[in-house]
Parts: sequence; C-alpha cells; structure tokens
Amino acid sequence: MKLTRRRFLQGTGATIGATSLAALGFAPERVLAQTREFKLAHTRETRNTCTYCSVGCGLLMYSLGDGSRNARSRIFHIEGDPDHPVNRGTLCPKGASLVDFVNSPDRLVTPEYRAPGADAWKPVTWEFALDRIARRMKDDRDANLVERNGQGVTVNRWPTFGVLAASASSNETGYLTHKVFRSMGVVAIDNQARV
Amino acid sequence: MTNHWTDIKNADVVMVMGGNPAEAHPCGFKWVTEAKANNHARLIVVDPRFTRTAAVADLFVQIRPGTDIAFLSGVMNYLLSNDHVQREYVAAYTNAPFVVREQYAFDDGLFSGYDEGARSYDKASWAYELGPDGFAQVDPTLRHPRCVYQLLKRHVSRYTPEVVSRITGADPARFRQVCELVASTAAPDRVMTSLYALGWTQHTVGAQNIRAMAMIQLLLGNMGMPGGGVNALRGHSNIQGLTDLGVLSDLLPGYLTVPKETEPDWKRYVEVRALKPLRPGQMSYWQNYGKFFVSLQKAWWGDAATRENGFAYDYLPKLDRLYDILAVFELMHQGRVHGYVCQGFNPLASAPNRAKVTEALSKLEFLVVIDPLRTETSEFWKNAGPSNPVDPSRIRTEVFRLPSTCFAEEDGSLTNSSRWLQWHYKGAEPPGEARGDLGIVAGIFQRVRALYQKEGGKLPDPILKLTWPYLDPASPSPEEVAREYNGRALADLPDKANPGKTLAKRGDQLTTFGLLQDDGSTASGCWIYCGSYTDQNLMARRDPADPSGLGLAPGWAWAWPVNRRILYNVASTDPAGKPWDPRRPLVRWSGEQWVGADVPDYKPDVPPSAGMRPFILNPEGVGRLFGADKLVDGPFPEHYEPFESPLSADPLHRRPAARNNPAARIFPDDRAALGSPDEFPYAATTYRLTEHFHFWTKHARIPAVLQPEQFVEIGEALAREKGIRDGDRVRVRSRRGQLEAKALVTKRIQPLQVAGRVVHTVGVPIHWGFIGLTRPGYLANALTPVVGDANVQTPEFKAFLVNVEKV
Amino acid sequence: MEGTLPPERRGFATDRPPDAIRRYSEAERLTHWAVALLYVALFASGLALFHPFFFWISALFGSPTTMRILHPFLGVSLAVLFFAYASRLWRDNLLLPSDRIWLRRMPGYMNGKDETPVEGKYNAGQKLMYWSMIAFVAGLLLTGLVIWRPYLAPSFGMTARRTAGLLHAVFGFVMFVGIGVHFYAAVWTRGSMRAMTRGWVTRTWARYHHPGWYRRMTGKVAE
Amino acid sequence: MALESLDVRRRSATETTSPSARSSVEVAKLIDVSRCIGCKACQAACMEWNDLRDRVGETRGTYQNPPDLSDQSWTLMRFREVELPGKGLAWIIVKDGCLHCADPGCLRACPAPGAVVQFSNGVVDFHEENCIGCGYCQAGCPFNIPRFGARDGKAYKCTLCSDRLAVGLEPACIKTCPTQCLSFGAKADMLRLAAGRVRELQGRGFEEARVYDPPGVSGTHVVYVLPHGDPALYGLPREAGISPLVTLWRSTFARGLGVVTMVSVLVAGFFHWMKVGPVDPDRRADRKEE
Repeated sequence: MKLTRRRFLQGTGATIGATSLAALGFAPERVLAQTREFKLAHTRETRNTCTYCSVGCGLLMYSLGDGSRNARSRIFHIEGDPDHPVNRGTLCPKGASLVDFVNSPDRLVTPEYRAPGADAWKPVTWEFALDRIARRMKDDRDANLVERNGQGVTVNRWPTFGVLAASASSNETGYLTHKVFRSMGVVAIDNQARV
Repeated sequence: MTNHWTDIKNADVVMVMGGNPAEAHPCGFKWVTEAKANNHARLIVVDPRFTRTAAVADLFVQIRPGTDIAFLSGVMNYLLSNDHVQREYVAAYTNAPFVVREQYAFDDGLFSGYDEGARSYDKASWAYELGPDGFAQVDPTLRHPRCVYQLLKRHVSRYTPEVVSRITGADPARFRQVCELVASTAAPDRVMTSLYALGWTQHTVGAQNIRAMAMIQLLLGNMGMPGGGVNALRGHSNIQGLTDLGVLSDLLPGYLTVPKETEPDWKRYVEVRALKPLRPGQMSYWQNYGKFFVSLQKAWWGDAATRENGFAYDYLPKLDRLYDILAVFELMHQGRVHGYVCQGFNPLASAPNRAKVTEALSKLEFLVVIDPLRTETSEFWKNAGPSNPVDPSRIRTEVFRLPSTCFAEEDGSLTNSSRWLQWHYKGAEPPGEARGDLGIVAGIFQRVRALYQKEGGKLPDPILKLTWPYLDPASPSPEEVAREYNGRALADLPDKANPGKTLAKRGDQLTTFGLLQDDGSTASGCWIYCGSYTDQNLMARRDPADPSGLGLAPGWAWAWPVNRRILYNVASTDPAGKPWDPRRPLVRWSGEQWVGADVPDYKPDVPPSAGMRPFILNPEGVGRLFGADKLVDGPFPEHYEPFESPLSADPLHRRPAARNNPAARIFPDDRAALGSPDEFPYAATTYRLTEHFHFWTKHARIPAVLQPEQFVEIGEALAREKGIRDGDRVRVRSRRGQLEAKALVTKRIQPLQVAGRVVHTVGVPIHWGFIGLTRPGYLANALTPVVGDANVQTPEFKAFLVNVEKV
Repeated sequence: MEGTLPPERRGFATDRPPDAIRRYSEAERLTHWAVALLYVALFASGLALFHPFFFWISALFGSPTTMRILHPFLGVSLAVLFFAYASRLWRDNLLLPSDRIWLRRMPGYMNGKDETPVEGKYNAGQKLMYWSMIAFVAGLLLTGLVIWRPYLAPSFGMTARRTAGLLHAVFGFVMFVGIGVHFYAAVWTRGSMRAMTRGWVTRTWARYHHPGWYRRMTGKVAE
Repeated sequence: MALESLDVRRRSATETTSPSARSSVEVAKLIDVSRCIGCKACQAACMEWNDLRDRVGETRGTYQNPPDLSDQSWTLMRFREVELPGKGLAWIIVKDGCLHCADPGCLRACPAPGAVVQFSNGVVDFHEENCIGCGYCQAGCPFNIPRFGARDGKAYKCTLCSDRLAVGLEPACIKTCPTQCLSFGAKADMLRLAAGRVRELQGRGFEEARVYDPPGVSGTHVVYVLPHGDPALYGLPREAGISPLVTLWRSTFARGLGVVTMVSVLVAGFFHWMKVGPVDPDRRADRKEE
C-alpha cells in the first residue's frame, strides 16, 4: 500500500480522534469485545523437524523480523506442521514448548575454558579454544597412535582419544564428525545409540 | 522400525512391551489411537509399571523388570503348542524347516560351545546342516527332530504358564488373555505390531528380548505386513541417522563394520562380510559389501584410495577389542584415555555408575564439550553441593566448552524412526557466538591438518589426504555434505544391458546404491543413503499424499533404502505373490514384475516362482527363528536374571553359570560394585517421563513447570511397610551410589509374587540434575550398574537393585 | 414568614439559644457523620456493583477497579467506627415496656398526631433503628469479609461465598431502606438535623420529643 | 468467523442487548477422556501460545503439575488413581479448564460491563481490561474455573484461543493433542463424534460411557466423553448448574425489584413530606404561645 501524505493525515486524525474519545469514556463497543491480536500475522515461518524423539514431527517456527539486515531473528513461537504425515500438526508437551529450549537461559553463548584445578569458567575466543584443542590432539596422537600391533599388522588406531557424537545432530554433522575423527584413527567413537 | 509410524494405524493388535510410547513418543502413539478408533485394534501393555500407555490399554500385565524373555517365550510356547502360527508363512518365509547341526545343544541355560573362563561361546555348532552342494538342508514338513521348528518348540516348552508367572510375577489369567489376543493375529488377515524401546534394549539380554518378539512376529506371519513388524521406537531425533552413519565404535556408515586386526587386508575384510547364499536362488544382498565399502573409501579419501593401496584400507583403524562407551569409561578410569570430545552428549548423566564416570573424567587430560546447553558433563568438576560433591582443585582436567547451534538455527536432515530423512531449515540466528557443529568440527580438523602439514608427525596421510572439497573449508555447508554421503559417479558408468549407454555420467549424483561399484568408479559416503540427494534434495520433499490409504506418504521426505517405507514388504504376499490380506495390499507380483504402493523389497523382475525369499539381506533368504551365529549369547533367547536380581536363587536354572547372561561382559571392578538382594532388596528401573526429554528440557521453562522436581515411584504396599507418604523425601541407595528425591506413592506399581516371595519395584525417572530450571536433583545414574547387553553393550538401566528409606 | 423567626429556630441555625440542651457530644457527632459519609460511599459503590444501571458511579472513584478495592476497606472502617459508637449507646437503647405503646401509635405520629411521651433519650423507633443497624452492619461486615478478594475469599468455600454474596446484597438493600427511614425521620422532625450537626436542641424540642430525657437533663425530675 | 462486536451474544453487566446481528457457527471442543494419555501437551501449548509461564513448583506425590489452575495455567491435567470394582486399576486423567457454558455463570455474576463476553460462536471470553477483580465470576462458575493473577488481581481462564479462532484456526491445545483426545469443530459435529465414541467405548466394555454436555448450563462448548460414565469420577459435578444462590443474587428481576424498592423509599418520603409536612415542636410551641 502506498502511503500518501493525505492518507497519512487521515489516519493520524482518526487515531487521535479515537484515542481521545476513548479517554473520555466513549470506548467503542467494538474494543470491549475484541479478541487478542493474532500474534503470527506477517511473521516469518520456517519449517523444521523436532529435535527430541525419533517421531520426527514437523514444525512451523515463527521468528522476529522479516529477514531484513537490521533485524536479528529470534524464534518466539513453534507449533506443529499440519502437513506432516506423522504428527499432522500435533506436538507432545516437549515439542509444544520447544521455544523455551531454543531460548533457554542455559544456552551457551561463548567458548569457555576451564584450566586444570580451576573452579570457574573463563570466556575465551574461538581461536584460542580451537588452536589449543588441535594442539593437544596432535600431541596426543603423535604420542599414542598405534601403527602396528604385536603381530606386525598395520592397525593405525589412536586408542587414547575418544568422541561421543550427538544423536540429535544432523546427518551432515554426524557424517562429518565420523569422517574427521575416524580418519585420525579414533576407535572410541560412540553416540547415544549405545546407551 | 521395520515399518513406520503411520503404519501403526493398520494394526489389529498393538503390543507395547519394553517401551512406553504414550509417554516417550506421544505423537507416534497417535497412530495407536487411530488403530484403536478406526481398526478396532486392541492395545496390550506389558510393563513393570502401569504407565501412561497402560492408562489407555485394553489389557495391562505387570511383570518384574528384566523378565521379558520368560514372558515372550511363554507366548511362543502357547502359539506353538496350540498351533496358532501362520503355517504357510512359517514354512516359506522363516528358517523353521532348516536343519541344525547335530553338535548344537542346549542344556540348563547354556548353549553348546560355552567357555566359562572367557565368558563366551564358540558358535561353530550353532549352524545349519549343510548339504554337499553347500546349501543348508531343509525339511519342508517341519518334522525333522533337528529342524528349527522342532528345536524351538522344545526350547520354549519349558516356559509353561506356571513358569512364566513364577519368573515374571504376571497374573496367569491376564497372561492367558495376552496369549489369546496375540494368537488371533496368526490369521493372514490379522496383524499385530510390536512397539518397543529402551525397555528392551537396556538389559544384559537386550538383543535377545527383541529377537524373541521378532520370532513371535515371524511365527504369526506379521513381518513385512502393513500394520506388523518389530518397531524400535528410537529415542532421539537422529539416533537412527547416527546409527545409519555408523557413528559407533565398531561401525562404518551404512552398517559396514570397522575392520578387526585379524583382517589384514581389504580382500579378507570384504570376504568375511559378503556372505554367499545359503539356499539356492537367494539374493543375499550383502554380497555387494565390497561395492559399498570401496565407495565409502573413495568418498573419504578420493584419489588417494586406489586399488593398489586396497582403497586406503590401512587409513582405517583396526579394532583389537571393543571400544563401546562402557569399555571407554573403563579405560578412562584406568587412566588410559587422555582426550575426549562430548558433542551433544552428556555422559555424566547418561552413562552408568555416575561416580565412576566422575572419576574417569577427572583422569582425562582434556575434555572438549560441544553443546548448545550447559551440560552436567561440562561442569563435572564444579562443586554443586550434595548432588555434585567434587573438589575442583583436585581435578586436573582441562575443559573446553564450545557453544553450538540447536536444530532451529541450522539446515540439515534428520532420520526418524521410520527411516525417513527429513530436511529442515534454519529459522533464526544462534545466540551470542554459538557456531554450527559443521563449522566446529571443521575448525578442529583444519587446525589439526595444518599442524600435520607444518610439523609432520605420526601417520599424517589419512588426515592430509582426507577429501575436503567444501567451498568454505572452515564451514562446509549441509548440502555439500549431504551430496557427499549420497554419492556420485567418478567415471561414466556403462549400462551393461544397453551397450553404449551409461547409467550415470561422471560427476552425476547417484540415484540408487544399485549403481555402486567396487572398482573405484563411484563414491558414496553412506550407501544406504544413496538416492537421498540426487540432482535434487529428495529429503526436502513435502507431498503428504497417501494414494494407497496405508499411510505410506511416498512423496514425503525420503526413506532409506530407496524410499522403501516397509522393510521385507514382499513377505506381505504369499509365495504366489498375492497379498496375504487383500484389504491391505502393499506390493504384489503383476505377472511381469513386482508392483504396488511401496517400493518392493526384492529384485523387481524376479517372479515368485523362482523361489527367492523376501528376506533378501539374509543368506538364507528367510527370517531367522534360529539365530545361528548372529548373536553372541545364543541362537534362541533364554531368560537370564538381570545382573542384579532381587531373587537369591535362579528360578529357572540349576547351573550357577546360567544365572545371568553367560556371554555378557562385565569388568572386575564393576562386578565388585554389584549389590546383593539382602542389602538391596528392591527391583528398580529407570525411565523417562513425557514432560521431559532426557537432560535437556530441565533447561526449558515450560517442561520445568510441568514436572519440576525429582521423584521416585513407590508402590503403596512398600510405602506402607516403610512408613513413606506421598511427598516425603526418601533416599534411594544402590551399591554404587544414592539419590534423594520426593516419594510418589502409587497404586500403579504393585508388589509381585515371584518364585515364592514378594518383589517390590521402585521406579526411578531420570531427567534431573544439578543444572537447570527445575529444582536441583540427583543424576539417576548414581544408582545404575556398569554391565551391558552381551551383543551391543547397552547398559542394564532397566533392572537393578536398590534400597529405599525415608530421610 | 421564615424571615420573622428568631435565628435559632431556623433550620440549621447556628446561634445557640442560651437555654439549649446538649444532645450529642462532639465526638458522637463526628463519629456519626464519618459513619454517614462512609455509608454514602459504600452505598454508592455497592450500588454500582449491584446493578449495571449504576455502574457509572464507579467513575467517581477513579476507576471501577479502585472502587472495588476501596469498598471493603471503607466497609471495615465503617464497621469499626459504627461499633465503637454504638457500643456507647446500648444502655439508652434498651427496649422498655412503654416503647410498645409508642410503636402502636406510630402511624398516628406519621400523620400529624402528637407523640406519646417518651421515657428515655430515644424513642422506640430510634431504638429499633439502632438494633437493626447493628444487625445490618454486622451482617454486611461478616458477609463482606467472606467475599473479600484477594484476602479472605479464597479461604472460604464456594457455597459460603455464594451465600455471603447474596446476603450482602440483601442486607445492603434492607439497610438502605432503614437508612432512608432514618434520614427522612431526621429531616422530617425539625431540629433533629441540628441536633446531630451542632449538638444542641431547643427545650421545646426536647420536651416534645423526649420528655423523660428532658426532665433528666434539666433537673426537673419527677422521681 | 471474525469475532468482533457484531458477533457478541452477551456481555456481562449489560442489561441491554449487545449488537448481535451476525451469528456464526457454534463451536465446541470435545475431550474424549478415554483417549487421553495425560501427556500435558495441551498444558504446554496453552502456556506457549498464550505467553504464560507458571512458576516452577514442587512435586507432591502426583504427576499433576502445577497443582491447580491459575492465572498462568488455563488448563490442567488432573490425575487420579482409582480402583474400579470389576475393572481393576484406572488412571483417570482429565483435562480441566473452562467449559464455555451456553449459560455462563461467570457472565451472569460479573458486575463489570464487558469483562465477560460471550461470542455467538459460544466462546466465553474474559476481557481483563474490564475486570475489576471482585471474584463474582468464581462464585458464578459451576466448575470452579476462573483464577486471579497475584500481581494484577484480574480473573483469567481459557479463552478457547479466541485469537486463533478469529483467524480461522483451532485452539492451541486442540492442535497439539497427540492422540485426538481433543477435537474441535462445530458443536453439532462434535456431538455426533462424541456419540460415535461412546458407541465404540460401549463395545469395548465401557457400558457406562456417556457424553457430558450438562443441560444445567444449557450445554457447554467443551464436551466430554466419559468412559466410566459417572462425572464425579472425573471431578465434574453430576448435576452442573449455576447455584440458585447466584441465580437469585444476580437475577435481573430481583435486582430490578431491589432498585425499584429503593427508589420507592425515596419517593414515599417525598410524598409523605408533601402530605404531612415536618414535625416542628418549636414552631408548634410558638403557636401555642401566640
């Protein structure tokens, strides 16, 4: 809609008129019987899959902002995807409250480091954390990689390092995690499927 | 799941045992409701507790934790002794007619070949009698005394209703009702589905629990049928995906297995896995193992994987032992593990014997935690009063905590229990500096690789030569990775049927694993996912149409393998290729080829008269009532007491070695930490509540409101005995630790009469810990024992011993 | 005609004749009028809640919600003042046998006949008004407490709250009728208003309306 | 079915007829208790949609949490373990919340104009901006539903998600319910569905199964299917109706009569003055002296 000056003035006038009438106690009846504004009108909708159990319910997520540069999106409402053949729009209590997981006060927001013996976290940069992790991994691998076993068979395993992967991460994450750590010779890889 | 969520609506009987779907999978359980409403289905629930699933059941039977095999064997005994089996199906589609070697024996709880010192079996005798042609011998009449049918009949004959009731505590009348209802589905037009979850897996006899049900389903002719099958209701959103991708100590993507050090080269490695058919005309699909393996190696190491170097076979580590989580924590506890990464995994809360886990983590040199949330594991070193009584100054572990995105802040695919790969989209920015897991893993890898490039070091090649074709090496996109695990042609693939034509051009995304080659001309990071991302992303499909009315929704997302929605679906037709139940036609032989609503699980142009059987992955071509050598603890399921049993005497066997699963591994210090019924008289089991998801939702406000505080469930009789009332604080102790919680006194756990004594059960919900928005609580794994299933080492969280007292 | 009257005889005359008799002390008058003002506020707010035709009255209290919050506090204040006041009057209000005669002849007085001489400070009508006001104020207080949100109502059962709500309205209604009579009587009997505003009555007034009391006050006691 | 002023059937404390030219389809929520698994998804969805967050409480020996309805919990699963003779243990789980009566006691009792509104589709909605916090709605309600905010003193209860209904969506609890224990639609359709469910239950051995649509409040827009029949087992009144005390208290007739009587007192006084005039002994004395 194009907002002309005239229309703008009309609108403003009407608004002022309405508010002053209301202030005088002439609240229009309509206001008295109005429902709450529909909170999803014009919001951005994204399709996703529930992160909890393996039913894999379809989700509709609604976020702040329309994707413009100056708006930082944040999800404020999640409900079931009615098109999804399994959940057909329904969600369990956990799924119905996913927004509180996404926006949990216990979400981590910065890399942290705990030095040996320390009793508190220290916020660090990504550079520091990743560099130091890589350093420690390389040193341990170089020291402990078993290239051959007692019979001289090439075994190339790194038994002193392990990885627990997440069964709630995406296939892409799981695949890349597996690829990266197995290539280093890690044998102690597991995910929640084990427990 | 052999079938899928929506398919539950096709069932006539729903058997929930070893699971509590109303509570753990409510939106999947919807389809049970649909079956009840639209199919007049009956719901049976067998559980140690009257659960929320039981609340809507037609028939509920309470059993003692850890006695499922006794119950199921009793059902099998009923089916076999009253001839309530689908005879035609059993004869054609199971190994019932197969003759077993003469050396096979079973006596008082032990199968032939047991070595008590090694706690393991030599499985040589658990095999079929082979004829001179190399094929297994069969007796179609099922009368041969050593045929599987007769052996099974004999094996389960011990599980009379009296014995079942004596072991499980089940009410005999209700047990009988269950048997009758289950038996009703032996008719070809009646189907039962089995829904189970961790209530079966978290036992030292976990795999055999499931086998017992699979055998019942085979006897009833319910495998491959719409509304049938044995359905694992998996716990996490992508636990199926991570299993498919082999992110487990002994697996590679697509159920390929990590080489053992007894397999020195790739030829040998493939040979023992590419099994030849055991009956004439069978497909034995694993014969293609080499193609899947070579394609994986090409995906990972590209040009560095050549025929000459055995397709980089040596770049893969070789196993000398098991490295499952229980074994790794044992090694860590011994100080033999130095570095550990926990990516979205909270082992302090979810691995058994929390005290041992704390000690083990304290012995690490460094721990990396990648998670969206403040997990207990990441703060294992932080004192949190009685629920985490540690002294940080004595813990030398260096801990890194890296904030990751959650599902809502990333694109990607998840594989649900139905084996559907569903693509999802980013809806918001992550909080603060949080990064996606792909970027974090790439960040670590890029840095390690740079160090090897710069400094050299031990065995740098597998790292330096790992394919990394991503546009932004520091942050691979989900699409790139998905295209990689789908696979592509590395050369033009000639069509052998039409000379001169190609099946795929060099560089094309592959459409099916049927195209994979063992000559290095194809790459596929996970063969069973081949076809998920062709020239388009099939995982992102959103057509909910269900033309067959069976709930298949073939245009929604993409199911592995090859978009097949029901596994073994050709078993839903009789040996002439006609559906057993004409009301539920899934696939059929048209006279020229296999057609139907689902993708036939079969070679599409082989007529039924050719004798190829529908269980095409098995060398036998049929379903296994006799497990042969596939499991380590016996070809038939047998009831063994949990490692912590409330009974001081074995109710079934006289032989001490057969009291607990004789093939289950237990480390000496863990055995020493087992409790006895004198000190810890009550059976206990851990479980989830519907309001919470593991240890995540205690960080979310609404779930914290819905179930705010830790409690344990105690039956009214035991509570009376102990003077405990609703809402009192109680202490629950096991040999390994203790917790304090509120008491919830309930009629829903009744004392059971078992082997002449009364057994009380204590219910211990998990979900609470020392961080979160709920009231602070204790990690339930303070109580649980470190002993796992004999086959897959899943810990026995569902049956152990505790004592309870009022605080 | 009015103009010819001596100033002390005019309605609310402020000039006290030298022989006037004190009928109400300052404290009594202040309390009475405080109670009266509270009553007006309570009645007005109660009426707004009682019937939507009068809901507009709530605007006089700032907002309907403020009115709802104030009403019970005003009510308790009224009850406290009223009972403090009433507790000092009970002796004068004990009903005597002679009151019966007064009552029997009351319709006559209302039609202009002379009153039967009254023994005490108060006539039977006033006494009955006194006792009924005690009953109504107590009733309104007790029923009001039962429905007082958010403080007391939650600790009562729903039947108690419903009964109390109904009785509160009934008492309020009956009390209004009583107060109407009281007020009219005060206006109707000239000099009474002045008695409660200024505190004194003329000798004539006292002799006419309360001869017994007059005799006691002026010392001309027959006994 | 936009819910604006013309769709209003009744407003509280409004003796004149509200503008109600339009009439929309009467809607209803069906709660089939036999299908309820007590998962509390409805509670979660209600809190989430309505931007409510109840406090993190404590466990008191039941799965029922929070312990009661509140201004932050407009619906609540109530859990009861009952041994039923001949049927064994039943875990009765009932979703509690406003029933949206056709004849709402809250609306009748409310003294604040427009604080309670009944739309022509049957929804009974509280408009807290008009609420004065008197608590009469609680007295009026036969089902003990309205609850007051601790901070604002306003009455709250289920709105049947009138904001969602206004744009043609179903209420949040209905949408989320995993087992179709909750259904939503035209009331006529819901009653037909309920009758079918009752027949099915009777075939499963629940001979006493019945529909709960209490005539005492002229029916409700939340209808239950009760598998064991007796409403008392589910914490519902057997004979639901607005208390006669409240009916009398808030009846238009009684209150009108009260007002007329009070006005009559004033008029009577005036007439008496006209006829008899004041009593003035002083004046009379003067005359005597004259």
